[in-house]
Amino acid sequence: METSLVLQNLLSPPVLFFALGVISVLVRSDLEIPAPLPKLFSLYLLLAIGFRGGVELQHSGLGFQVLSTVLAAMLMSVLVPLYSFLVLRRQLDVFNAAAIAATYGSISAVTFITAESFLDVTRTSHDGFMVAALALMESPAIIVGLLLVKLAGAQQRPEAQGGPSIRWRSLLHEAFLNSSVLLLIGSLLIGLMVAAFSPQGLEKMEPFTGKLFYGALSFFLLDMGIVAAQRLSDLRRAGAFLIGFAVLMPLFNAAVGLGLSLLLGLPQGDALLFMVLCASASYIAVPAAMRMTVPEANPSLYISTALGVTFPFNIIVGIPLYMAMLQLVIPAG
Amino acid sequence: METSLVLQNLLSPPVLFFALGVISVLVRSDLEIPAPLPKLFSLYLLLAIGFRGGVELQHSGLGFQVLSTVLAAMLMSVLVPLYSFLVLRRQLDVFNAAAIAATYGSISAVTFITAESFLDVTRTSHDGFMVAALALMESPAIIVGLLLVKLAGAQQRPEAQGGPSIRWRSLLHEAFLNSSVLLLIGSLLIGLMVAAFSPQGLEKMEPFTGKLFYGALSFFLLDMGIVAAQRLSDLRRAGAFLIGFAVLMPLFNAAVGLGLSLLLGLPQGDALLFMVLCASASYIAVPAAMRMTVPEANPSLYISTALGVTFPFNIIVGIPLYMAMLQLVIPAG
Amino acid sequence: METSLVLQNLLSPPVLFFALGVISVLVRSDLEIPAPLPKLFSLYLLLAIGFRGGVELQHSGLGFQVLSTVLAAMLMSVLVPLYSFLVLRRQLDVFNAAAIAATYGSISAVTFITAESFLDVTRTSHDGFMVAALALMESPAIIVGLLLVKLAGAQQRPEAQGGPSIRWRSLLHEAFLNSSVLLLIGSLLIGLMVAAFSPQGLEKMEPFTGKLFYGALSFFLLDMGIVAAQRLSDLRRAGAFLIGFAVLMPLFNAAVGLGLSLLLGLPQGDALLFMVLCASASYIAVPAAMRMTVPEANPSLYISTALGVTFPFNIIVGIPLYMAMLQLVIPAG
Amino acid sequence: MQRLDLIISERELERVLPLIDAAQAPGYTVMRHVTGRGPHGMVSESMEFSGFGANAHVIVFCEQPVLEALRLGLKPILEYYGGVGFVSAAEPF
Amino acid sequence: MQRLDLIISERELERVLPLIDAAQAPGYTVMRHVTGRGPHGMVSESMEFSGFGANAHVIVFCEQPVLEALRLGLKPILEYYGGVGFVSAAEPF
Amino acid sequence: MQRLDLIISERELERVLPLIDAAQAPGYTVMRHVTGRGPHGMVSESMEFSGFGANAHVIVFCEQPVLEALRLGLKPILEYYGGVGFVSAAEPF
Ligand SMILES: Nc1ncnc2c1ncn2[C@@H]1O[C@H](COP(=O)(O)O)[C@@H](O)[C@H]1O
Ligand SMILES: Nc1ncnc2c1ncn2[C@@H]1O[C@H](COP(=O)(O)O)[C@@H](O)[C@H]1O
Ligand SMILES: Nc1ncnc2c1ncn2[C@@H]1O[C@H](COP(=O)(O)O)[C@@H](O)[C@H]1O
Ligand code: NA
Ligand code: NA
Ligand code: NA
Repeated sequence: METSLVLQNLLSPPVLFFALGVISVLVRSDLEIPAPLPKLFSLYLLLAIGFRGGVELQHSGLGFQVLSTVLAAMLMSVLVPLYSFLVLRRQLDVFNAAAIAATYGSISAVTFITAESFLDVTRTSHDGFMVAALALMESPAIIVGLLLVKLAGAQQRPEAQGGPSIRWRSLLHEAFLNSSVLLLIGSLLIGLMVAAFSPQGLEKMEPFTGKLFYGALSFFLLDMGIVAAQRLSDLRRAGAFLIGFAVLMPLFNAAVGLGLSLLLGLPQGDALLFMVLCASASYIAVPAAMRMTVPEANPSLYISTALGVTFPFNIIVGIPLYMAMLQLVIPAG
Repeated sequence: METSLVLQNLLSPPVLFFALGVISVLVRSDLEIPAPLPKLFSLYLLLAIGFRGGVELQHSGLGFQVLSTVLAAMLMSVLVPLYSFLVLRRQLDVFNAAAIAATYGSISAVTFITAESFLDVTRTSHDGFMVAALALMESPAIIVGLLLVKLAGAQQRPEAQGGPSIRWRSLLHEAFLNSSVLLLIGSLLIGLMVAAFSPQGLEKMEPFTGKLFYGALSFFLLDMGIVAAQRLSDLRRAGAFLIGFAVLMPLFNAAVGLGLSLLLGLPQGDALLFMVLCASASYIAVPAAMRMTVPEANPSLYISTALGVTFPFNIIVGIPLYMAMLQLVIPAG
Repeated sequence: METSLVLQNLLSPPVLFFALGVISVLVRSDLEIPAPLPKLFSLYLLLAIGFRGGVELQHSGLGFQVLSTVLAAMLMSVLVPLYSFLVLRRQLDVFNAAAIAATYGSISAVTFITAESFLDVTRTSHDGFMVAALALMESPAIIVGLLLVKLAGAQQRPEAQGGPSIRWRSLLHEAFLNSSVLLLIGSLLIGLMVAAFSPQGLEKMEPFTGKLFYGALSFFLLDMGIVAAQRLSDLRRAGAFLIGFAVLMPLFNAAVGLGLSLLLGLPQGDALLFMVLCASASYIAVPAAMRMTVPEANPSLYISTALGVTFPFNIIVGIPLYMAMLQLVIPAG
Repeated sequence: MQRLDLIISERELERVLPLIDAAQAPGYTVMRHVTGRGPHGMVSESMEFSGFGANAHVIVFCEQPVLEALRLGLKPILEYYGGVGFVSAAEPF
Repeated sequence: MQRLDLIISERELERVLPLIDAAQAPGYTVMRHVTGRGPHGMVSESMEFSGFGANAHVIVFCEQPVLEALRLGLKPILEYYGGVGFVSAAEPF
Repeated sequence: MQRLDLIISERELERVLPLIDAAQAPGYTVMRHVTGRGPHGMVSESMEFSGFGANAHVIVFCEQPVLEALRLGLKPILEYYGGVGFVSAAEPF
C-alpha cells in the first residue's frame, strides 16, 4: 500500500517538476524563473486556494466540526513553537531558537496545496474549511515567536540599545495583516459570498481558479525546487542538529496532528491536511515577520531549514507517509 | 429591482477583489502586485476584449446601427471634453482643465470590461461592435484636449519659451498609435479575420481569450483596487470641487449616453455599454498623452480623479445604477 | 492548394499577432511586453511542448522509426553547420562564420510549435517523438560551432592572448545543460512518466499544458514580432549576402529535410516538423553559447539573421510552402 | 572623466537616448522601473501598467566636452518635462 | 552637493522613505529588486516571492545639512536591520 | 574609500561575483535587467527572454587595496567578454 502511495506522489507532475528544479541547480544549469514571476504564481495560488476554500465552506456550512478543527489548528500553531523552542534552546541562542520555533508553528501554503492535489489525484474527498485552518495558523505562531524573545531574551536585548523599539501595534499588524494572510482570508470570504449569491460568477471563475490550478502549481514547484536547492549550501553551516530537527520535528508534529485528527473525528482527507498543516513550516509570512521583529536571528537558519529541508521532505516523503499512517487508523471516506 | 442589481454587482468576483485591494491599502497591508505583472493583465485584457469584439463583429456584420453607434461614440468623445472644459475652467487653469477634460472624453477599458462581465452574469446580450466604439473614443479626446490648450492657452504658452515645441505629427501619433489603441484595434481586426477564415483557430483561442477572461479580470481588479486606494491621499489636495466633478460628470455623461442610446435604438445591453463609455474616464492612454503634450498640467489631478474617484464609482455604483435607469426605458432584449 | 495553405497560415492567430507586433514597431507605437513577461511565455511554451511531447511519446513508444528519426535530426544538426560554414566563409571571418553556422544547425522551438499548431488547425496528425528530435538538435550544433573555431581559427586565436581560455567542460555544460535543453528534456521525461503512471495527474495538467497553449503562443508571437522587427535595422549592416543566406539556406535545409523524411518514411505531419527543424535557426540557446565561447563573433549578425529574417520567413512563408511541397510527395496521413 | 546620472520619466527615454548618441558619448546605461520623488512629485511603480510609466535612471561616463554637449541637448528636456541630472568625478577602472 | 547611496532591504523602505522626507531632502530615487552581499550575508532574488524581499537601492542628492539630518534618522535603522550607506561628492548637471 | 561601477552582461555575473568575493570586497550590490550601449554595441531588454540576457550593474564599495585585487581579476574578463568599469571616490555614510 505504502509503496504505491509513495510512487503515486513521486510520479505526480508537481513533485516531478520540483525535482527538475532541484536537478537544474545541482547540474548548475542556468534555468531560472526571474522575479517577479514566482510572485505571480504565489499570489495566484493563494487567491485560488482561498477562493475555492470559501466556495466549499459555503457548501458545507459552519458546524461544530469546522469550529473545533479550526480551533485545534490554532492551538497547534501555539503549542508547536513552545515545545520546538525548548528543543532548539539546547543548541541555539534565544533569538534563533524563537525564530525557528515560530517558523514551525506556522504553515506552508504550497505544502498544503500539494497535499490537496494529492488527495484530488487519489480521489479522496476533503473539506473547504481546512483552508480556514490554514489561514488562521500563521498569526498565532508569529505572536508566540516574539513573546518567546520578549520573555526569554529580555536581558540580552536592552530596549535602550539604540534600535527602534518594536511596538506591539506593528507586531500585531504584521501577524494579522501580512499579505499572505490577507489575500488568503480575503479570497476565502469572496469565495464564500460568491458561492452564496452569484452562481454565474462562480461558474465563470472556475476556469481560472479551478482548471488552471494544477498546472500553475506544477510550474511554481519548478521554481520552488530551484529555490530549495539553492538553500542546500546554507545547510552545511546549519549543522547536523538543525537538519535533524527539520526532519524529526515535522514527523513529531504530524503524529500529534494525527492524534488530534482522531479526537476531532476528521475524515481521511481532512486528517491528512491537518497533519500537513502541523508538519509544515512557513518560509513566507513568518520569516518576513521575524526579520522585522527579531533581526538578531540569522535568516539563513530559519529559511534554510524550512525551505531547504522540511519543505522537500514533506512534499516528497511526508505526504504519502502521513497518508499511509492515516490509512491504518482512519477508513477511507 | 435596483437593490438586486446593486447586490448582483457588489457580490461579483471582480468587484469583491477590487474591494479587497482597497482594503489592503486601508489597513496598510504589504499586499502588492509588483510591476510588470499588472501590465501582463492589462495587455491580456486588451488583447482578449479586442479579439472577442472582432469575432462578434464578424458575426453581426457592419450595418447601419454599427456605424451610427460608433459615430455617436466618437461624437461623445469630442463633446464631453468641450463641456467638461467649460465646467473645469471655473476653478482650474487652462492646462489642468484641458487635461482633465480630455481624460473624461476618453474611456476606461476596464470599466467597459467589467460592465460586459456584469451583462454576461445577468445574461443580457450585447454586441461586439461596442468594442470598436471603445477603441475609437480615445483618439478624438486626446486631440480635443490639445486643441483646447492651443486655443485657450496660447498666450500663457509662448512657443519660444524654451521647451521643445509640440509638433502635430507627434500628437497625432500619440493619439492614434498609442499602445492601447493599437493593441485593441489590432486584436479586433485579428478576431474579425480569424472568425471569418479560421474556425479551428478561433476554437483553439477560446480557452485563452474566453474562459480565462473573467478570472484574469478579477485578479487585475485586485491590483486596480490597490492602485485606486493609493490615489485617495492625493484627493485631499484635489479638493471638493474636483471630487464633485468626478462623480457628477459621469452621471451627467451617462444620462446623455442614455438619451443617445434611445435615439440610436440600442438594445439594453449595448445601451449599458454605451452609457459606461460616456461615463468612464481614461487613466491610461490619455494621461500618457497629456503628460507628453501638456506637461504644465499636474498629473496627480487628472489621474487621481479618473482612477481614484470615477473608476471606483462606475465599477461599484455606476454600472448597476445605469442598468436600473435602462430597465425603466428599454425593455430587456 | 498552395494558396489555400498560405492563407490558412496567414490568417491563423499566431501569425496575425506576429504581424501586429511587427506593425507596432514599424509605426513606432510604444507597445511593448516588458521583461520578464516574454520569459514567462517562453518558459511556459518549452515546458508545455516538452510535457505534451513526452505524453505522446509514451503512447507511441520507442520504435525503430523514433530512433532513426531522432538520429537523422542529430545528423542534420551536425551537417548543416559544416556546409553553412563553407558558404559563410566566402564573405565572413572564421568567428562570425562559425557562430552563424551553429545557429542554423540548431532549431527554433517557437517555429516548431507554430508548425505543430498549423498541423493541428489543418487536422494533420503528428507524433510526440518529434519533440525529442527538437530537444536533441541544440547540443550538437553548439559543439560543431566551437570545433570549427578551434580548427579553422587556431592561429587567429592564441590561447595565451589574455582571455580566460574556454575549457571543454564549460562548453559541454553549455551545450547539454543550458536552460532550454534542460527544461525541454526534463518536461518531456516528466510527460512520459506522468502519462505512464498517473492518468489523473495527466488529466489535471491538460487545461494548463493543452488548452491554454494556442493562446499563449499567439501572445508570445506578438512579442516575437516586436523583437524581430527591432532587429530589422541591424540587417542593413549585415548586407545582402547574409540576408540572402538567411532565406536560401533554410530553403536548402528544408529540401534536404524533405529528402531525409522520404528515406525515413515519415508521415506527412512528422515530415513537416522535420523540415521545419532543419530549416529553422536558433536565437536562444546557440546565441547564448556562442556569446560565451566565441566572443569574437558579432552577436548582432547571428541574432539578426536568425531572428530578423529566418524566423519570420519560416513562420509566414516557410511552413505553408514546405507543406505544399510535402503534399506533392507524401499522401495525407 | 565625468559621471552623469539622469533620472527622467521612462516616457522621455526615446527622446533622451538619441541626444546622448548625438553628443557622441562613448556609451550609456539605462535602468528602468525606477521610482522616486522629486520637485514634480511622486512617481510610483503602481502606475506602470498605464502608459504613464515609472522613471528611468540613465548613467553616462564621459569626458568633459561630451558632458557640455549633453548639457546643451538635455537641459530643455529636463526643464520642460521634469527630471534631474547630477555630475560627479570618475575614472576608468 | 552630496550623493548618498543607501542599500537596504525592500522591507525597510516604508520606514526609510518617510525619514528622507522628514530630513527635507529635495528628492530621492529608488531601485528595487536589487540583490547583493554585505556584512549580513547574501540577498538573492529567489526569495522575492516570499515576503522577505530583495534589496532596494536608494539614491539621494542633497546638500550637506540634509545629509547630517539623514544620518541622524537613518543610522539606527541601518544598525538595527542591516543595510549600508555611502557618500560621494556630486554637482547639479 | 572607493566606489567601483561595473556594467557587464548578466551572463558573466556568475564569473564576476566569485572574483569579487576572492578579492575580499566587503560586499557588492547587483542590479539586473539593465540595458545600454557601449563599445560592443547595443544591449536591449527585448532579447532577455533568450538566454542572451541584458546587462547587470554591479557596485562595490571598498578600500584601494581591494580595488587593485579586483582590477587584477576582472580586467581579463572585461577585455574578453566586453563590459566596462569606472571608479570614483566615496565615504562611508
Ligand atoms: N534630489 C534628488 N535625489 C535623488 N533623486 C531625485 C532627486 N530629485 C529628483 N529625483 C528623481 O528624479 C525624478 C524626476 O524628478 P522630477 O520629475 O523633476 O520631479 C524623481 O521622480 C526622482 O526619482
Ligand atoms: N561594500 C559594499 N559594496 C556594495 N554593496 C554593499 C556593500 N556592503 C553591503 N552592500 C549591499 O547592502 C546590502 C545590505 O547589506 P547588509 O544587510 O548590511 O549585509 C547587501 O545585500 C548589499 O547589496
Ligand atoms: N561610457 C559609458 N557610460 C555608461 N555605460 C556604459 C558606457 N560604456 C559602456 N557602458 C555600459 O556597459 C555595457 C557593456 O559595454 P560593452 O559590452 O563594452 O559594449 C553597455 O551595454 C552599457 O550598458
Ligand atoms: Na506547522
Ligand atoms: Na468618457
Ligand atoms: Na536548423
